[in-house]
Amino acid sequence: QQRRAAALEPIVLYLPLPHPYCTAVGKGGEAYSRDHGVSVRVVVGQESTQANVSTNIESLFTLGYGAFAVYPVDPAGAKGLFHRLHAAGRHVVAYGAEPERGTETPFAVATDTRRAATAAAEKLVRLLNGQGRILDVLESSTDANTPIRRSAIEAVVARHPGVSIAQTVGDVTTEQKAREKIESALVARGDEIDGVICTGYTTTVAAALLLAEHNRRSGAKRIRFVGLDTDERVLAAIRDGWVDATVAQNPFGHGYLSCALLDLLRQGWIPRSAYTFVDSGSVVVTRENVDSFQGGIEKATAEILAELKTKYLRAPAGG
Amino acid sequence: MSGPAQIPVVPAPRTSETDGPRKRFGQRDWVSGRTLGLILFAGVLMIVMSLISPGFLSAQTFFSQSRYVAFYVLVALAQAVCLAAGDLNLAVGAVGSLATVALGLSMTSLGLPPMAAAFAALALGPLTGWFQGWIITRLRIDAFIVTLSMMFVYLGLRSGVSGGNSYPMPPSFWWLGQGSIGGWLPYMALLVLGVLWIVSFVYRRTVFGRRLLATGSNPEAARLSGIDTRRMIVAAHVLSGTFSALAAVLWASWSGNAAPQTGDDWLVISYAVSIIGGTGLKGNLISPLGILMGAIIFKLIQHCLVILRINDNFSNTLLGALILLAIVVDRAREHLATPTSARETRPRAETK
Amino acid sequence: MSGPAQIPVVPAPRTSETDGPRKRFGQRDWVSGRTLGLILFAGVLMIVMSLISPGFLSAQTFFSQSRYVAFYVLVALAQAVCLAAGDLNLAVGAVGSLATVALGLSMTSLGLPPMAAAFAALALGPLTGWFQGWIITRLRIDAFIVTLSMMFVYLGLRSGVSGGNSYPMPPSFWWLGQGSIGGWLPYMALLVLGVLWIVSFVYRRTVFGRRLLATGSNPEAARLSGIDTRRMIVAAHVLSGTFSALAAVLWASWSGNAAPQTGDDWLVISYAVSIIGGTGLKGNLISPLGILMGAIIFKLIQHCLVILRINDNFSNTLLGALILLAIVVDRAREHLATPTSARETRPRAETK
Amino acid sequence: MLELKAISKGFPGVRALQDVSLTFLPGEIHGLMGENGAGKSTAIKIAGGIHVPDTGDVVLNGRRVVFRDCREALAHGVGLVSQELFVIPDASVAENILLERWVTRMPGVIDWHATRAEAVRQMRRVGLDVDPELPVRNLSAAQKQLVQIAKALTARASVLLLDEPTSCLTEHEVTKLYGLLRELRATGVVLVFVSHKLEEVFALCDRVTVLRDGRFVGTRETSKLSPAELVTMMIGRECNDDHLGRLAPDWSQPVLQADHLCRAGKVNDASFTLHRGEILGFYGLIGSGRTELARVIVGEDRIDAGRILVRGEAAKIESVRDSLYRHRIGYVTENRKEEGLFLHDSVRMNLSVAVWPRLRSGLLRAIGVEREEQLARDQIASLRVKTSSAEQAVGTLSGGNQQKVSIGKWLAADCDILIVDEPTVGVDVGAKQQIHQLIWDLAARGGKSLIVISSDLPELVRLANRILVFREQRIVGEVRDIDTAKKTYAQVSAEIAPHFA
Ligand SMILES: Nc1ncnc2c1ncn2[C@@H]1O[C@H](COP(=O)(O)OP(=O)(O)OP(=O)(O)O)[C@@H](O)[C@H]1O
Ligand SMILES: Nc1ncnc2c1ncn2[C@@H]1O[C@H](COP(=O)(O)OP(=O)(O)OP(=O)(O)O)[C@@H](O)[C@H]1O
Ligand SMILES: [Mg+2]
Ligand SMILES: [Mg+2]
Repeated sequence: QQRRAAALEPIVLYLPLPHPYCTAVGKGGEAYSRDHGVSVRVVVGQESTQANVSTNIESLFTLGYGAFAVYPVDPAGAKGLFHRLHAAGRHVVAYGAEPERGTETPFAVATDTRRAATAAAEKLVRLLNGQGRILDVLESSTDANTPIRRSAIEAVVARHPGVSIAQTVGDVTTEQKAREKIESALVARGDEIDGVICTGYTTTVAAALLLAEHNRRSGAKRIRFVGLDTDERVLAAIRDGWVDATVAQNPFGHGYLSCALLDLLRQGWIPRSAYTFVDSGSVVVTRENVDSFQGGIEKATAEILAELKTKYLRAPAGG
Repeated sequence: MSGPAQIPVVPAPRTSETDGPRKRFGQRDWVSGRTLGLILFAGVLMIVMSLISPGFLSAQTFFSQSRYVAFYVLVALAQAVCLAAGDLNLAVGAVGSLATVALGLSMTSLGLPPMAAAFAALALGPLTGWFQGWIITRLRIDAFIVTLSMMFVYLGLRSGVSGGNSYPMPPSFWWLGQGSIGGWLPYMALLVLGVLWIVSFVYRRTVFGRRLLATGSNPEAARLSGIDTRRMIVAAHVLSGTFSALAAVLWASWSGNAAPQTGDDWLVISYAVSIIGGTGLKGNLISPLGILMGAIIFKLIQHCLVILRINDNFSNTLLGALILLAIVVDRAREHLATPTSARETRPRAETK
Repeated sequence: MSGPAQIPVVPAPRTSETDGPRKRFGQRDWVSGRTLGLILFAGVLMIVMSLISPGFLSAQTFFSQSRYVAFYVLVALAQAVCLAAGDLNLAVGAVGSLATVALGLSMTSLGLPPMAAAFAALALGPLTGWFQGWIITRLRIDAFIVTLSMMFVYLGLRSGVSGGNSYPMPPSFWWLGQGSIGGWLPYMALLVLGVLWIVSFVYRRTVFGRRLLATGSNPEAARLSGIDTRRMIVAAHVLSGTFSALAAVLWASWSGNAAPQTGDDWLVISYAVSIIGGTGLKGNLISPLGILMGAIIFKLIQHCLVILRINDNFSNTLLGALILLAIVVDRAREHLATPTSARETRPRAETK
Repeated sequence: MLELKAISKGFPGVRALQDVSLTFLPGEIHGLMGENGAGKSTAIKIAGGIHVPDTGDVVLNGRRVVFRDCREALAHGVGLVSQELFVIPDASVAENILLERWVTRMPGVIDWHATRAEAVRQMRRVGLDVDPELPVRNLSAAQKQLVQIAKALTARASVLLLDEPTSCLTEHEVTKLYGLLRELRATGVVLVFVSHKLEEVFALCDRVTVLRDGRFVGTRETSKLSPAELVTMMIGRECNDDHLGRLAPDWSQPVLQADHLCRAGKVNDASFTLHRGEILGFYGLIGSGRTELARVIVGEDRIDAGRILVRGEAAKIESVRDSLYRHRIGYVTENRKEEGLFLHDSVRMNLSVAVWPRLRSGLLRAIGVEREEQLARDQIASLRVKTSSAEQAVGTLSGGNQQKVSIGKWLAADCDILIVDEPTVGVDVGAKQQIHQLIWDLAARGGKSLIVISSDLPELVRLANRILVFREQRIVGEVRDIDTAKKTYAQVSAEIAPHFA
């Protein structure tokens, strides 16, 4: 019994697969455990499918872990898993994406998908001065966030009569596939396309590299671009001015905040409401703030952290 | 020459050679030498793990893990029935995801009651199987190409129809995947054990099952023995589709929603499990108990990976290594059990 | 009984059969009937597309698309060489991603000059191939299991080593993948054409190539003729690994960075392309020109899916349907070209 | 000089060879005889490096050699023509013959024209006349066998081991082969010749060694040996070549009628009638279309024109399934390895496959295990199949015993009409007698009707009431009321000869 108790860390931070985004989240978790002396076990899965997430969490669950921060790969698919954890009196917090309504978790620490997509679209429209045609590059066709992003972008375009969507490509999960589809689209109707918007990590990387190659070509019409996430290669391209902007999420915060919440929960703090969405914030990164935006995000994280006990949780009955 | 003189006295080693055919068309020996090796391997793994983590040997663990095993068994069967008929099916996962979408759609959009929707989804499996089988046998196109293309077709359909959204399952439907007897024996596990028993009966004792195996063993000879091999191929794919759909329905009820991405990782599972379980890739060989053991081992390995605190990024490496190990151990056992003289003959068999 | 009567008059159907050997073991006709069908199919596609989108027939298009074709050819070859030796390799993609990581690592971490790093990465391919081949032939374990497990092993390594991060390639290394002659003929395309020519020479004219094919056709007979079939299997996997690694290096230089998830979708590509290209799954048959056509068709299909603005979610459905169509058209052509009498004998032959 | 010294070799359940010592001298043709399963092939395979003996040595020209595989054997100049047909089905005839002996221009690069020319030369030697570019897959068994022989000859081996090379050849090719072997003998090559045909051994061999149940029985000069003695050595008792007796077919009952059957390129306007209790022989040269006609009748190949009548009424037979379950017509294929047997599966399964439906019982309609095993045991006993148990994989049986199993399958199915294609290829004298007896009994006692396809005229003369003569996919003649009592073999062959003039 002792051995077991000793063996288990109080908090598990589960990352779906080895991936820059997940690595950043993991850093957040480690940072929290450093700052507050609460050991956090960071577990990395094999692939980003709900099945794989469930398998591994189940295993951890049977080992007796008490608090989980989980990325709901399939926002709706997490339901069964979370129900199971919750029913067994374990604490669970979702990060990275908002699970479907009715999922049994008090908190979801994530970027507001719709808001981020809207911000990105707005930015692109501004880059195009309200005039032009857009190539909308969506990611996985089995991710529940994809339809949200799509509708957000279409909503923005609808608000600007000068802007229209030349084409939507999607159903891509690998960088290669993304590159191929975008390249085909550009080759087929490059002259028609004035801007590209990507709302996924891999698509953003592919598009950034491709457009850098394209815009670098002398005499080529400059194609505007707004992406998502802050991969080094994308930032580099922005720094060099080959592509325009990307929307930075707060992966570090996702890890740090969800661990913080779990820590409080296991200390007996009570959620103020059955479910709260914690917007970890997102910043539009351009050439101007490419080297300074990180500070902004960390500030946001700090602010949220400060108001955890006042805004989201109530002190335990006893303490 | 008198009768008895004909049949030489038979020393021990024979068993090792003869359980070749026994495994295929045998009926008595539930546990062939091959499967024994797997059982041993699984046993060792279990012991090791119960030593590492005290909580391992608990009803808790059994409940959660047995459902995965049951699930893997179904997925593996979907592949194994095709392999046993000398064919293969790359669309096991795709069919699963299609069935999942169908389930969700018929429940939410069409508003069918859970059970009706479940049967609708189940019906989709055999249908796809029949279609594949039909193309393979009538147009005489290699199963590999057909199932590969159909995989794409199904994947496209599921994405197109669902648009990426997954469908929540009403709690009234959860019992199937989440319910259990006495909190430790999941209905799922029971159901799958039943399925396994039926499968083993069909392949061992019924004309239909035997014909499936004969077709896998030598289609030419089968046809010239009056077996309608085409129909057998179609049948194999129908069965395969059914198992995929069943797995999909169970998973949906279990995870509480029908996610279109269901099935994306089934293909690998289906092969890994059925091969660890000793299903021959060359056809004519299927061992339900083997598949069960294969599923258990596969699950144990994964569970193991979580328990052991190695750098998770390398976990796949260990998974691969352990699968290979399982096979090597198995072969080694066979190898040692076989006298030198018989060894030379093995490659002959392989090259057939 | 008199001599001449003894020898049967070779019946007419034979002739249709004879383009069989030309395709496989023949030396003369570089364009077999089979490939003609593919060329026609590709031609039709091209015409259709140039009508749909005026910009299609441009140096622009050629430059961008030919690089993908070249890339597909390499990936397909990695599979085809194994298939032709009667084997298979499920780790083509995994080897690719491992090579990519190795490339990135040796450039950034070890700080090797680009070309040195490239060769280091290239060396990894044959190494993995040799290792797989060794396990398959020495431990006599089915290639399927071995390559499946090794796939996991490699994937784990690449994630473990890279942690999922990708390595930027210095611009000094871009020329290989991005450079071109006159802005329309990529070096990559040239390189791959060279490779194809060599491959076809090896398989048509050299003892080594013939041994590989003989091994694929009937390993037993090959061994009895004094061919070291084990070494041939190993050789096939070494070649396969080399092609994977080469594809990986080119892709890295082309996309300007070495991303670990490179290769995740190669397996399907490798099979789809080499099969469309008419590489037999049962071994003993490889057609470089066919593979080239297969790659072109595969690329054309995808390109036209993007051009015709069909709902992207359904694109896979169309991809699958078109692949199947390509094969059906091909078979149909063969079928029509063959007199009825020969048809019956085909299934006889197939089941060998 | 090649010596096998005190060789023992065991397979799971079988002692294939026990302490066998053989000496093969250069410049002689050495016959190796014995019943099916006696160990001939095993002995040959050990000498050829395919099997490694459990104990004992192989001594070549006085030096002890150990062949780990047949490549090493080849390297030592030991060539082998195996009993099974081992060819590269997709390779051209030319390439099959010169596999591993390609004519190369520069090292490693093949000169195809030279290779082709060389192949054609070899083909002439063995009298194989087909397009050298043809894939071997499309050749008939006999043609494949000739390819194997030609290939062995190109090796210019100092030891040449031939395992039943003549089993599927007809007289013409056989005589041609004799010539070749005699040439080689003159050049001092060690020649070992396995055969089940006594006349061949006496015509060709200088000395003959007999094996029985894996043991050495003796070596004799053929000149000082009578066929009867040889047979006695082989089966341990003398085998009286008794007449099977007289069949009494019911000529008023036609059970199977072919009415102007046509199949493009395979069968040309074939018409015949098979009566109840009759044995009808199909004789012809290789590739004369007998098998194809049989395949058309049982529905394996489609009919282009003409019709088939079974028991008087027109029958629509579209597959072997129809012919077996609807019309009770069985077909024993000539090609047991590829079309007859499930090589990896048990003898039991192979014997029962055609009768599974009849073995069902109980409300689950399950196959009765006991009944199945009983059936297997009965067939094994009545056919005297030499197997360690009903569960042994058929692929590991000796050639002749495999043949017995493939016939047994159809005996078990007891059909009214049975078509038997080359029933005694590679079957030993004793077994041949048994099989003849079985076939004859089916007709005489069981009142079944049989068609026997064979390239072995004595066999047909022995069995058949009538013989149809085939040539180039047509029925060119018929020999009536054969009765071994009245018509001798000589008379029959005299009647047939003109059809091939
Ligand atoms: N690979 C094998 N595995 C198991 N048993 C074998 C194998 N090969 C041969 N045997 C057994 O060894 C014995 C001798 O076989 P062998 O093939 O030498 O007989 P044979 O004299 O060639 O007979 P035949 O005239 O029918 O060819 C037989 O009982 C056979 O079943
Ligand atoms: N699989 C095949 N593909 C193409 N042609 C074939 C095939 N099998 C046989 N043939 C050819 O068809 C013709 C008839 O062959 P078949 O075997 O029916 O002759 P047969 O009279 O039975 O001679 P055999 O003595 O070999 O049985 C021959 O020319 C043969 O070479
Ligand atoms: Mg033999
Ligand atoms: Mg024949």
